Amino acid sequence: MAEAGLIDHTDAAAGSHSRALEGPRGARPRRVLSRRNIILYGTLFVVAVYYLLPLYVMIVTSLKGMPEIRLGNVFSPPVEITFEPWVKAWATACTGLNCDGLSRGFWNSVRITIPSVVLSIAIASVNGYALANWRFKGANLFFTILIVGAFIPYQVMLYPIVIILREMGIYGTLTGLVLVHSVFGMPILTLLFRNYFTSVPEELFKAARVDGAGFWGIYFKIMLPMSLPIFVVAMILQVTGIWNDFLFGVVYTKPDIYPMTVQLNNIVNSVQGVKEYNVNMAATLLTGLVPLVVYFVSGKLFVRGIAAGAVKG
Amino acid sequence: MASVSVRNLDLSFGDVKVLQNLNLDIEKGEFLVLLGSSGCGKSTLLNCIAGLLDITDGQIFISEHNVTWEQPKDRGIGMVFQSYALYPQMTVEGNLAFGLKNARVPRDEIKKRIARAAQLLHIEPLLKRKPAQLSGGQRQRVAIGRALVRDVDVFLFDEPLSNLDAKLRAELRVEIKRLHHELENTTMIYVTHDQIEAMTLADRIAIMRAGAIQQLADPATIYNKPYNKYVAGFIGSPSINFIDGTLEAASDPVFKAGETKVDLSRYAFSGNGPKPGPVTFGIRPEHIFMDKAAVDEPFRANVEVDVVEPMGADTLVWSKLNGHELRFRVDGQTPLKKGDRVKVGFDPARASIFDAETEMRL
Amino acid sequence: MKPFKALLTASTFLGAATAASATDLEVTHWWTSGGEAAAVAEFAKAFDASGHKWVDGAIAGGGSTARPIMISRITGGDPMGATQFNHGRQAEELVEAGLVRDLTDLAEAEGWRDVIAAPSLLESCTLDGKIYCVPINIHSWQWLWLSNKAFEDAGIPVPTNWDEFVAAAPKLREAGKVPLAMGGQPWQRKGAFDVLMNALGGKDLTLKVYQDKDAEVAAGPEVAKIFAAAADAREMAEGSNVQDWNQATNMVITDQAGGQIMGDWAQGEFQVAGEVAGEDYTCLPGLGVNEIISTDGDAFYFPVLDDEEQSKAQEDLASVMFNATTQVAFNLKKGSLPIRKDVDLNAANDCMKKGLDILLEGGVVTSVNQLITPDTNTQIEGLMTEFFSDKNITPEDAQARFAEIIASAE
Amino acid sequence: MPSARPSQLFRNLNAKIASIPMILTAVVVFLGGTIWTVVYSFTNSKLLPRMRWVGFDQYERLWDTNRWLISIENLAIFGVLSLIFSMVIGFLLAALLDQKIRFEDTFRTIFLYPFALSFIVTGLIWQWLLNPDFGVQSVVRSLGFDGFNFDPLYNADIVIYGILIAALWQGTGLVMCLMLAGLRGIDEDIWKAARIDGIPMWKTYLFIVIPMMRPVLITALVIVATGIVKVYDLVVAQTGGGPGIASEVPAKYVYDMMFLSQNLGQGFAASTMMLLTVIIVVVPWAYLEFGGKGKRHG
Repeated sequence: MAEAGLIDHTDAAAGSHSRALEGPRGARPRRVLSRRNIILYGTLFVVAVYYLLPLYVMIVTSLKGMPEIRLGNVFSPPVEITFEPWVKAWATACTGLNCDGLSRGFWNSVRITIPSVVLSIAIASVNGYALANWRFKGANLFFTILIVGAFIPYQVMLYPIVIILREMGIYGTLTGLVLVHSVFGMPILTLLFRNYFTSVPEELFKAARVDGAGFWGIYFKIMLPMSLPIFVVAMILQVTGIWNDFLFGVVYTKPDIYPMTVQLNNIVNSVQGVKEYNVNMAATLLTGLVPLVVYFVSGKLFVRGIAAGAVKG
Repeated sequence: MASVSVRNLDLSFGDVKVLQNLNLDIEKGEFLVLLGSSGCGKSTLLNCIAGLLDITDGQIFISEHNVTWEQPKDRGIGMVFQSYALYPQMTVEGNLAFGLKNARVPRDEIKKRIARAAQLLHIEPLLKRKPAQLSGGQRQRVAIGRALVRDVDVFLFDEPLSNLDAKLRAELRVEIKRLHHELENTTMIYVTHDQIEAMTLADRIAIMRAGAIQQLADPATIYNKPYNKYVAGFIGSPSINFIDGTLEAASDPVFKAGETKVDLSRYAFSGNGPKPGPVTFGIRPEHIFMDKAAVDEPFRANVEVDVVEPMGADTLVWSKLNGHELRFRVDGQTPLKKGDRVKVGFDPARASIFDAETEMRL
Repeated sequence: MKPFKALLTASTFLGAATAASATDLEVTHWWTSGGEAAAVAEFAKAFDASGHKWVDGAIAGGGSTARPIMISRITGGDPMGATQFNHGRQAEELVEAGLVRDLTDLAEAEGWRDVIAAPSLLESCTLDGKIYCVPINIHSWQWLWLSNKAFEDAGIPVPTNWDEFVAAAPKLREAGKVPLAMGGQPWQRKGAFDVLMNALGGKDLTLKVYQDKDAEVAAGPEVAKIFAAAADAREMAEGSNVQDWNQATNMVITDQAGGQIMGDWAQGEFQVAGEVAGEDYTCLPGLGVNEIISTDGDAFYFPVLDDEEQSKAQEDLASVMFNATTQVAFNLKKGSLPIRKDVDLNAANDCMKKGLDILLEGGVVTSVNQLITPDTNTQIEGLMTEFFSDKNITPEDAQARFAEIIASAE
Repeated sequence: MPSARPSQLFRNLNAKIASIPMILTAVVVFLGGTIWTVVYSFTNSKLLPRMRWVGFDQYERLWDTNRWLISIENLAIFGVLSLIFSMVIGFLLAALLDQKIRFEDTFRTIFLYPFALSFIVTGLIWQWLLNPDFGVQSVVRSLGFDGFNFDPLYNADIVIYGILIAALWQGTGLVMCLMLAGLRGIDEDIWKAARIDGIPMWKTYLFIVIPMMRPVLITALVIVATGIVKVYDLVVAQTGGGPGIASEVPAKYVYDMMFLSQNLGQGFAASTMMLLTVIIVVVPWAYLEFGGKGKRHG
């Protein structure tokens, strides 16, 4: 009844005023199913399906047994869920004589990724900072070479780098691989950091100089604490890139430090009889797990960081 | 004894010459304002003095030391920026202490200086806060405090009040002036484009244009005897009336523009006396009087009111004097409307006359 | 000093594979399919038994993935203990650059030359009179593998030669089978073409084209026949959407395809799948037309190492690989022929025995890989890949381009 | 007494020291490696680099090789299309996400996750999905559309589009993220002004917002373009260059020549051509963008 009373009240209120107040009043009505919303969410939904389909197929396939894969279509959910492909991919899949799956490569990948990410980001952030705030003669020339270098296909550089590493005496070592990753991560990361540091108000930098801070003082005490977002972006890009790397990992190291991707390639490409799609998919998912988790966890920071580093040029 | 001296300073970026052969001497304890519109090189000059820009040629002395090649931190200066430039991740206290820590000042000394600066600037309650938690005015106080704790002889201000709203700006302006009185021996160089700040704060003003100083003088001189037409037009709000015409000096010097003739026998010509030829005649709106007040003025004429702008305390009247635009100020209570014909008058002694070609004051 | 020392170690080692101090030796290869892995395990077992440790450095994806890695490591100054290469001219330059170990002393001490099945095998390891590699098996390309069941399904007898197979193709199609299984990788297509040339054109034609690089012959009517046969094969292979050779073999094993032209390594796959030669599948050497086989195969090279113990282990490994017992064990699993003529192969199946017989009768044609450079090889591979996947290319066009490549070959 | 004038070399000394890794990388690795490659492209090096001069022989052969020409053509088609599509789709997705929608985080994560996967993985998945025997085609056919044909990876005429589908799947998410960040950086007042002026939304995007996003567009362009030139893993994993040589790309030609054919000289010649193209396209832009004078002065 209270409701009815309320309606009466409004009616009465409306009636007591002149006719000029008729027409729209109050909040504009919002329809959930407006044409705009249908198109908007419809499009997003369709596109999302396109993006999710492969992941769905991978997961579904990795949970099926081989007979089911041969019979059913790729999109049907598993009739019988089995985790055996995952176990096999992780622990027992063979390459040549080694039958310990991906497990061996996982820790190698960690051992490669962490120092490479740290070193490449450290170098690139200092580069970006020097380029943005301490322009010295010739700096832009080197930077231009660096950016052009980003376009050179890695294959082209394989040989020269073998020679360089050999001359440095670090061919086939972890140090060598970390250096290679740092070198090839440098162009894009330096660009990102340079853009980011350029967007930091210059007066801040000037104030710090007047306050007597030097090159490193300003970097560590002023710039570094302000640049978390761009560091997150750099970290995500590098973790993904280095974790997924196959070429450098296989060419510049030796078997006892081969990264996980080499094992993945070995499992996926060593066909023993029939291709075991379920094991391949499980292996693929396992290998992609680390970067995927990084993305799912820090996706929001990623966009924010990009916004900070890439928007201003 | 000059506190800051700039000798024959040149600065160019590639082919672009930003500052040319600039000379400036600033006395100890003086408050000097660098005034000019944006792009005139005033901030650039300040940055050169601070050592934040490397100069192309010339010398800079601070407290008798040649600091031309010194790092900013070694020049004995403190600087306050337009955007405050507070280190966002440090507390107010951290911001104030940063420079001192870099200079390896002992801990108790840092504490003492921060306490004193905080007291001077009334920011004691804010010491533990981060810049993001402060209002604009508070931030700028902290920024000033950061210069203050350095205990230096020269303060550089780079448009410190431009980011604040009008009310705060007025408040802080007074505070800076008070600060200058309290720190007797401290030289302050202050960059602004706001002439009110310049007039109120400065011991001397340097008006800059296109990388060169147009006039360097105390505010009264700048206001009353502008060195050239640019300075005259730049200083004063509402701005000075300019009327183009000719100067005739057959007997007594007379300014002629169409039917208007102004007798200039009371005008104090500089140097060589009146030189006949085309000139620009300038008279400030506040030096023109109306009706009864105009009666005693040496020059009188009738004008027609065009636009009336009441501003409370006074009213700005736009009028036509024989076709020439003439603005003048009257009391806020004066009833006037468009089309009224009124009598106005002024004393030509208070006018400024500029050579039409060189734009120099005659 | 080095040869002397090598001689010393070789002589102390002779015969018995004991007494050596245990050393880890990394061996790289690209044997990762079922049969291959089982075969390489035999080497590892034998090497481990000699007191050393085989560190397996398998790199999947075939020679094209593995070879750059191996070459980079050797030239980069971080060589492995031993590495696989195919016979032929692949490693020539590494030898010339002094990066590969000279095995002549060991070979002489063990009398390799006396027991080798075909002299050409050691010749391809030899440069300037010195031996630089251990040949470990003989692979021949010239085999046609047929699924008995597939022909049964189509209601026709299993063909006994290429022409019958071509004639049977329409029936197979009707029965819903792909007549000829063929993987998409370039080397498989080029291999099939060479087999057609070996089998249908004969040894002389092969040598004229590939050894003498006679462009006129390459453009002539005899080779035109080969291209016509290749066009047949192209038609028959339509519908086999696989990449890897063993996937194609699997089509034959699972009776989805009538047959496959593939080297004898395919036999390993039949074996792993538990199929029996003669019952489940039929093998026709030389496509049943011209019973000759080539002496392709694998060899191991031993990069020069500084470490003395490792160098010694290398020698032990070379010796183990050449050893008669390991040869038998390895080649049975691998489905290839041993490189020694003094071994007993009773355990071998029908197909292997057929091959062995042909080999001993001297029905041998030099491997194409030994005649042309890898560069020419890939050029022809490119041509064949195009030809087999694009029906718009006529045999005549393809032959013209083939002749051009031969003319410019080194 | 003025302190000693710091020599030109020692000005910003710390900055220079800190930039040594960058300078070494630029000069030794990128410049040195490039020069080395160019020099050896004039030799007939086979398995190992050797100084045996043959002049322009390698280049003559390169431009005589059908496979190289097809590779170039493929790269051109792939490059242009993937630039256009990834930029357009990336922008459209970003614009959709910028409509203050619900579940923005979810959608964004969905669009971005493929970027976490390597090209090898991407190639494998899509090779499988596009396989006519059990992928999309067979599924659609099993739904009753018998005539449905979708086998891009087995049709030489359209195989490059099959690769494009996979490449876009992997890469547009990042472009979207960049664009989204760019859109978020646009002043709200611009939108208000456009609304009051009654400018339709698409026009606002096209004529006002996009021109304002120039820096972000450039960053996106650089990232996408570097990926295009280098495209290799994807092709190897998805088609191996097939069917036939229909999906060959220059980077694969280089790699195959160097390591499969053991013809380093030819591989280097092909790399040099790629470098030359890159330099012609990129250097003028890079110089304008980074080589000119700094933008900020006091």
